[in-house]
Amino acid sequence: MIYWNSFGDFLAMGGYGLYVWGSFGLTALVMIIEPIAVARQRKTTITRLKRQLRAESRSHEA
Amino acid sequence: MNDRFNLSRFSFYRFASPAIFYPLAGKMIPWFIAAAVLFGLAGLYIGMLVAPTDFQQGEGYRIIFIHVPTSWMSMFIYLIMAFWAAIGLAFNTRLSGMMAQALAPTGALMAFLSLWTGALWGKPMWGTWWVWDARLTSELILLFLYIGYMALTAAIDDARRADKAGGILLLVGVVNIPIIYFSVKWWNTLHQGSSVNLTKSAMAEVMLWGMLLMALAFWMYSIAVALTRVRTLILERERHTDWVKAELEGVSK
Amino acid sequence: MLNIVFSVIARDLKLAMRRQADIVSALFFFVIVVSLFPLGIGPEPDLLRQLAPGVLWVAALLATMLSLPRMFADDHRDGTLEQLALSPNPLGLIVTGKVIAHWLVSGLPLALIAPILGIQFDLSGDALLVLTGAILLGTPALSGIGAIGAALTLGVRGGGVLLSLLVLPLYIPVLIFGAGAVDATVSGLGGEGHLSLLIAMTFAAIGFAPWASAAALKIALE
Amino acid sequence: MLEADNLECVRGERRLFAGLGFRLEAGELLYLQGRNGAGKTSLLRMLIGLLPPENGEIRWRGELIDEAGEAFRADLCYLGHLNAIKEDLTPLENLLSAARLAGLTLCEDDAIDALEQVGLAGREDLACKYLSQGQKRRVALARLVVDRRPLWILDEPFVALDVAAVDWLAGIISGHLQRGGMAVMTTHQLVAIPAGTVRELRIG
Repeated sequence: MIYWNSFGDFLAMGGYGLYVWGSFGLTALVMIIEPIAVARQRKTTITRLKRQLRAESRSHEA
Repeated sequence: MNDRFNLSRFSFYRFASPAIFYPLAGKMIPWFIAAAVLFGLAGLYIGMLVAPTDFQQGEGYRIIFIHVPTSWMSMFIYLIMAFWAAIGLAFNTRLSGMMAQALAPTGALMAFLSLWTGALWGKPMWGTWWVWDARLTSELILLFLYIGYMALTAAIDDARRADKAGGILLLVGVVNIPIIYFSVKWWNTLHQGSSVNLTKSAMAEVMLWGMLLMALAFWMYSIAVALTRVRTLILERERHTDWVKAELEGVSK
Repeated sequence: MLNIVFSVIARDLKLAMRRQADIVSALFFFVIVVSLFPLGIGPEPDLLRQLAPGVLWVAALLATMLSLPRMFADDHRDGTLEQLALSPNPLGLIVTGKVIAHWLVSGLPLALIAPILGIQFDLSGDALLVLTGAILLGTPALSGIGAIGAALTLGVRGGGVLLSLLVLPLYIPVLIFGAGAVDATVSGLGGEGHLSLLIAMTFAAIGFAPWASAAALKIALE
Repeated sequence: MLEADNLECVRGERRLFAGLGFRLEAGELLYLQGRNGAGKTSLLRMLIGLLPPENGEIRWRGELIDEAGEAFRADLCYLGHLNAIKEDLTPLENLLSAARLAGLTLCEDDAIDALEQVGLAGREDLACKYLSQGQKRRVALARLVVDRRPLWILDEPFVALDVAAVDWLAGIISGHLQRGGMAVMTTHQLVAIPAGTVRELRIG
């Protein structure tokens, strides 16, 4: 079922290792970084909005 | 302040209302992530481990398992953004502009990945990182269009004006993409014989499956990321509504 | 209906004539950029002949870009744009007039001076003729597409740079067919096909762009 | 004839006003009052159709102004706080080209008359960049002298005018009202308009 004979063959990609893994590696990197960035942005936005909300309600009470 | 939501009784507007969409999107995101991982693993398994080598291109062809899905996504996402732009300009729904803005960075990344993988594929196949091939050139211009859209919406402070201006730009871009594609293609065939065609070799069924699964994985990934982004945008823009205030207090617990 | 187009053209031309320095400096920019290329590339006539169409066209794009930011900005600043938007005539027609006026003071002079610059690049008589024709037929599309960009970036910070970012990718088809027409003539293939495509694009741009620009202007006026 | 109903205005973060409405008949003048930033100019921009209201509707002769479109704009004369004159053109050229773009017929003699009325006699052929602020404002106001459209919307028309000019402008406006025109305007100084029904609306 599996096409490759050994792990070394798999890594070498028939001599195209640099190109194949360069493509997959960068794509994987992007697909890790982008979700992290999006999640972090969400978190910072929520904290900022909460702080604003608290400041607003305090100024209303005052 | 949120009495304007109650005005909309039609289901389309109801769906387009941020207050209803926000929790719905929140519930859907985990499923899209799971689907993306599942399809991705299956696609990688088939594409990287099971699929045989291509007799013309050797193992280097395996780049298409990323290159083709990212190219598709970069174009699809632009079309979807243009669709939301048209909806937003026609019906003045607030959610559509946010949708377009949430999709743009992912679309730009897809265009970038498509170019990157195209270059890495072209080097061993054509012996050069870059050729002024019609597809690569149009993809580059598509990346410029994405960057232009993001720069324009970022430069306009008022969110609603940014949505509308961005929407017009998207529609103008969508009209132009086919023109650009065909002009580049024509120019290219006049300058040099069209180079290697990616899909020339009849693709083995197993390769096709690998590619389709990968494309599905990229779809699900893009949806999940864009939905997360749109949820953040909704909170930001609707921060004065009561439901967002309640939502924020709920998060703090 | 056409009256309003002519009135706008007349007004913009009159204004441009009071500020001839702007027209002249854009033209001069075109001349200088084109003249710099042989200095950078070297004087071989064969090479220059090959590069001429592309160089002249890219310089024409950049020279057109120079005057774009001011297309609506002046009217916006002094409040005239509001009055234009409140005119009982469709804003799209008014913008059509402004686009035509913009072409008359930016594209037309470029086309008139291009053959002289073509001689610097050792172009043949035929090629010079096609070059002039191509710039004449293609630059209206540049003014039209540029109007969309100018309207979208109106009143936006960093508008000038943003404008080039938005507009230059959309200029690519015009560049390809404009330079292609001259290229084809130089290599003896005949540029008629390119020229007719340029005409088609110009008509499409003049027909479509003013309405997109009008929509963008209304957003800027909100 | 001009009706506004339940208007709401949101600018950026803030809601400037809501539930605002009025009705204006022929020969009536509406004074908009309110502190700075209350949304007077925003309301005017809504009335001329440049700023879509967050909520509510505006009707002209019973028709929504968006739908009336060109018919509404043909009845409308707007004078903003910007003069809308071209510095490079002379007062006469400015007046004539403004009229032409607004779709009005104005002959040169009438235009010269109007400029004379606003006290710019002898300066018809001097580029506007050489005029003082007050004189530039007068060039803009000269449009009102020849304007016969029924709805005038004026943003701070009395600013930068001397006492004599204020009286003169008040006369022009009352003439407009007497002819059955309508006017909506914002102002900081309350100027008595001799004719017509004057109503006031306070915002914010």
